[in-house]
Amino acid sequence: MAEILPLNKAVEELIHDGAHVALEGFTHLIPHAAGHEIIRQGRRNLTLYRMTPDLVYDQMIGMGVARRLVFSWGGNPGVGSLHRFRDAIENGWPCSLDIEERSHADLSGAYVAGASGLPMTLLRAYRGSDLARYNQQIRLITCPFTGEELTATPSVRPDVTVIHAQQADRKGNVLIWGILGVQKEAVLAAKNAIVTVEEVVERLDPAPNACVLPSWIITAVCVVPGGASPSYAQGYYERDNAFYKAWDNISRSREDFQGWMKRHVLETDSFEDFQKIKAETAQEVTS
Amino acid sequence: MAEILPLNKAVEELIHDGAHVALEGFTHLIPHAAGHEIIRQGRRNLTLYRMTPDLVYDQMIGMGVARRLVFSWGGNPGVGSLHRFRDAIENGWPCSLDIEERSHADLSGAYVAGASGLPMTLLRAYRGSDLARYNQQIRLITCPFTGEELTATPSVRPDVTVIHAQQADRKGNVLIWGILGVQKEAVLAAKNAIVTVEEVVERLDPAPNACVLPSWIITAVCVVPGGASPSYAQGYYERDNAFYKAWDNISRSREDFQGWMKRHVLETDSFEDFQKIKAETAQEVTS
Amino acid sequence: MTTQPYSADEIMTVSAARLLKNGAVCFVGIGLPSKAANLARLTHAPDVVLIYESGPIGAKPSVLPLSIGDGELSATADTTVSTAEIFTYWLQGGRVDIGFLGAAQIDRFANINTTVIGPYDKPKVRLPGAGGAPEIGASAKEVLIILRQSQKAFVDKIDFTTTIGHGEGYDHRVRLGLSTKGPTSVITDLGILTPDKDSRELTLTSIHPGVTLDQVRAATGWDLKIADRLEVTGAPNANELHVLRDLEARTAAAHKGD
Amino acid sequence: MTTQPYSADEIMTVSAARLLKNGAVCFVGIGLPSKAANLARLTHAPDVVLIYESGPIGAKPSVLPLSIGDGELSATADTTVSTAEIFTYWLQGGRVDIGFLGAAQIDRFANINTTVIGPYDKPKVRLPGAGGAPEIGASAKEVLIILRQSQKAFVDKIDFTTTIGHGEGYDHRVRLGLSTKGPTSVITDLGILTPDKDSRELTLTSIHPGVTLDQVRAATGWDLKIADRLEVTGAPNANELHVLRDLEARTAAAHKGD
Repeated sequence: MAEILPLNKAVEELIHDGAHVALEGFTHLIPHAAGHEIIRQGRRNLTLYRMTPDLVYDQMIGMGVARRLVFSWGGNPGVGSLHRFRDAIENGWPCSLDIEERSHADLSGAYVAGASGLPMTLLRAYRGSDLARYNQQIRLITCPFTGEELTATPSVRPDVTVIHAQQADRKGNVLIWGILGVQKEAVLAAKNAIVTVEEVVERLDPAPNACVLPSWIITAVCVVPGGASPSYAQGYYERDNAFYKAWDNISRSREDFQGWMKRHVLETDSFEDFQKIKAETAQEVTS
Repeated sequence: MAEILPLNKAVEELIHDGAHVALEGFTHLIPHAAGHEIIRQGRRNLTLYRMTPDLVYDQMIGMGVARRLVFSWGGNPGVGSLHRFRDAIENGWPCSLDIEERSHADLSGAYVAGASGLPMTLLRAYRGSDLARYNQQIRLITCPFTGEELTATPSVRPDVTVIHAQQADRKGNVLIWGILGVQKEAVLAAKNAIVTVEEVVERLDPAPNACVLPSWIITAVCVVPGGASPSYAQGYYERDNAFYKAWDNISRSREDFQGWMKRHVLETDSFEDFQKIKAETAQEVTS
Repeated sequence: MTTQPYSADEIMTVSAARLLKNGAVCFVGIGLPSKAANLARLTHAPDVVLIYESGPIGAKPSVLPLSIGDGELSATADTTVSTAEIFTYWLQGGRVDIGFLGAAQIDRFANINTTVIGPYDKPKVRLPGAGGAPEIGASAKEVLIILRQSQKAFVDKIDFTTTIGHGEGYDHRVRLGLSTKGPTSVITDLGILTPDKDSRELTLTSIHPGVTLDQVRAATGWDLKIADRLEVTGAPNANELHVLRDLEARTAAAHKGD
Repeated sequence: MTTQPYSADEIMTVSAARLLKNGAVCFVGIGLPSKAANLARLTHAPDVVLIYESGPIGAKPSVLPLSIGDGELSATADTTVSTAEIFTYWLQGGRVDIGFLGAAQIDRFANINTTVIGPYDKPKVRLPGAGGAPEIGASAKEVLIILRQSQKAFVDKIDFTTTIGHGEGYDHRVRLGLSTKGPTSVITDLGILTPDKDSRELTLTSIHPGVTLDQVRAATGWDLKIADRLEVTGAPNANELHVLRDLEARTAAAHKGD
């Protein structure tokens, strides 16, 4: 059964230095608040998994949280490069970052395999792609029935998966709707799961086949309204596209990035506090 | 794009002697009307797939439609044996029936693999079970990452899958809710799909992540109100438990069975017609 | 306090229900397992999570389902997923605490036959087959089996191992690569059998009140081991019987005329 | 009838849109592919089916998405499935007619690099990576590629093959075990390139009105083959331009202040 906990407590108890951690959310419902809390608590040497490392991983990588990154597409969606991600890979700043690079088909399948208790994913992938030359974990196996060669890759089974969702009830059952990404699979693939939610409601009212994550597969539920911002939460708030664009400038130089992170994350106590400061500095930028 | 066709036309055009055909529906939404139409049209030598062959397959097998059956549980749910299924396997009546027997985990996975364009399913299964001795298609493969032995079985890719659903719109998009079974996977695994529906509505009103089968993966949509009876259609009608019980008597002897099939299926033109006759004979039974 | 009279089936169901801990995630077979699991949910284990292979997770039926996919299961569930997902993410993914099975035939090591009586290729009686059982038996952390005890069901040698229990006994499960416990109790209308801690052979460890050892032996197709400290099963209490009978009455009323 | 003035980007988008047949099932990349695909949907191909890798199937956005997972896509879709399902049942399952991709770098055989400039282990520029492209390129029945033509993008040798086009040409796809067609057109702001029927080398087969061959050659990092019968792309018609500009205006208005 999920415990309803403050986010800082959940991160403190469940995410340890050196852990394998996935923060998932495909454009929608990205767990930014949780990423900030991991940075605030100074975690180090994490192996991070994420199909689409974007701003939240740029921030975590730039702050030296990650030792290794498993991913399939790293960019600022609709804007361009992730400067901190690039700086880490191109220049090893602030520390060297190992990467394990896969495709969306593979990595989403790897979460499915992890959720299914399997050690490997089986798919048709990478035919003719150089990715298979640089990732030694991409193997071929032969179908015993047809003789076809198929791709096998290791499944993903994080120590902790962190996602953001729209609603939980008081027992910690979670409801997600709209773009689901691989969140359910990432939760089921992990040993522990932290779910930040927009709100706790008296009663979930799911459609018959809705995406419900039962309380008993979740370790901690944390109420963090707006906790996906600057990404969006369908039914709650829109994507803050302006911030995605602004991030391109904020993150371009190491100094600007560090200054911003200090003021907005390290010197704030919570995501609520961060949002206040962000609103203030957004005024400065536009004025 | 699906064509909206009368059921007899769809069966005539799409299901041929010798074809591999799956009629799916897990207790809920079993395509009985389609099964009757296949019997009426005198199809022979079909390879039939179904996780849970029940009354509709008992009828098809007893009428000599099937040459081979791939299945995982064959019974009259909550009642007992399928007498025609047993007579075919135990005594080869009315013709010999080859069986390929699998477990639910395997066969549902085999539909998933079929839907995914893969030739094989990968799972943990059959450990210590004699099923693996009698089904030569159950193989072991070794995970290249962990050395674990996993089970590999062939995927299922029928020529035609037939299912029943609650609603279609005029374009042939289909909406299903409640117990979904493996219907979506069975449709996606097949070359062609026939979907019988309770009704055509002006506009489907699906929840955000509802089970919708787009028109363009379906070959024919046939409007057959009540077409899942004696199984049920959530939101439309209940399971006819009395008929499941009655079937035990009807099907016990070859003669009674043949008489019933003649009167109810062979000598009726349509499922509507069948339902009228069935209502009449139900009166006879209870009076 | 006097105990109310009760039937052999009732004490079987009540005894099985008592073995389900509150909060346990239980993969439920239809029939006797489903009845016992719902009795547990309606008595001491309100937070037991019932998963049915047709797709419902967290089903809370007010009447007993007649089939494994009754609408009542889906309508009362936390959510309903595809049957394939039940077997991949939930069972194979290691999320199930208790697999709750019935059986046609069982042997001394709690191996189950639901496939054939007689040779596989020329069966005397063709049974329904495996369904979900082989993987429930392998992947659920623990298995409970409920069935009525008789010479026909409790046989010296099963004709076909559909679902492995403890195989040939001792560490056979481990040798097969299984890390789950397998069957931990077999609950019948006469008593409760549990595997010996070394040999894993089923041993009568609890006998229902008023049942004699001779009765149990006569209903067992092998020389049944009896525990040194044989317990007598606690009789169903008034509340258990009340809730069970209510449930059965509601079920009968709902299916009246069927 | 006089043609309206239009930009190079506009004729690129219109030319790409025209290649999508009504009813085609199209796996859409974000940015230029998404714009062209939606223009097709709003003009000659109202029944084109747009699938985005984030999960929406049959999306009908009224404004262009800025990200691959905008809420507008899900809100207007026939349904939204998990990202994993998009890649298994829909792409790998062979349900996609057209994979519609962009590219950072492309070579003469339409192989695409979106991974690195420079050596993989010591990149000069680290690009975003593969995303869904390698499997879109392999599993979609056919691939369209849209990108602006320049020496920087159209290179003699790509540093990294993220997504195979025609490999080393000729039957290389077949030798790799691929049964799909691969890239059938590359649409740029200068013209349309299609693979030679034997060598599969990209050949300029259509040039946009007013563009010179020298311009095209100057924007290509290899000695570009020109078709014997070079066509001139039909100019965007008034309706195409109207619909495209409307779409862009609606999009700008929706994201005003971003």
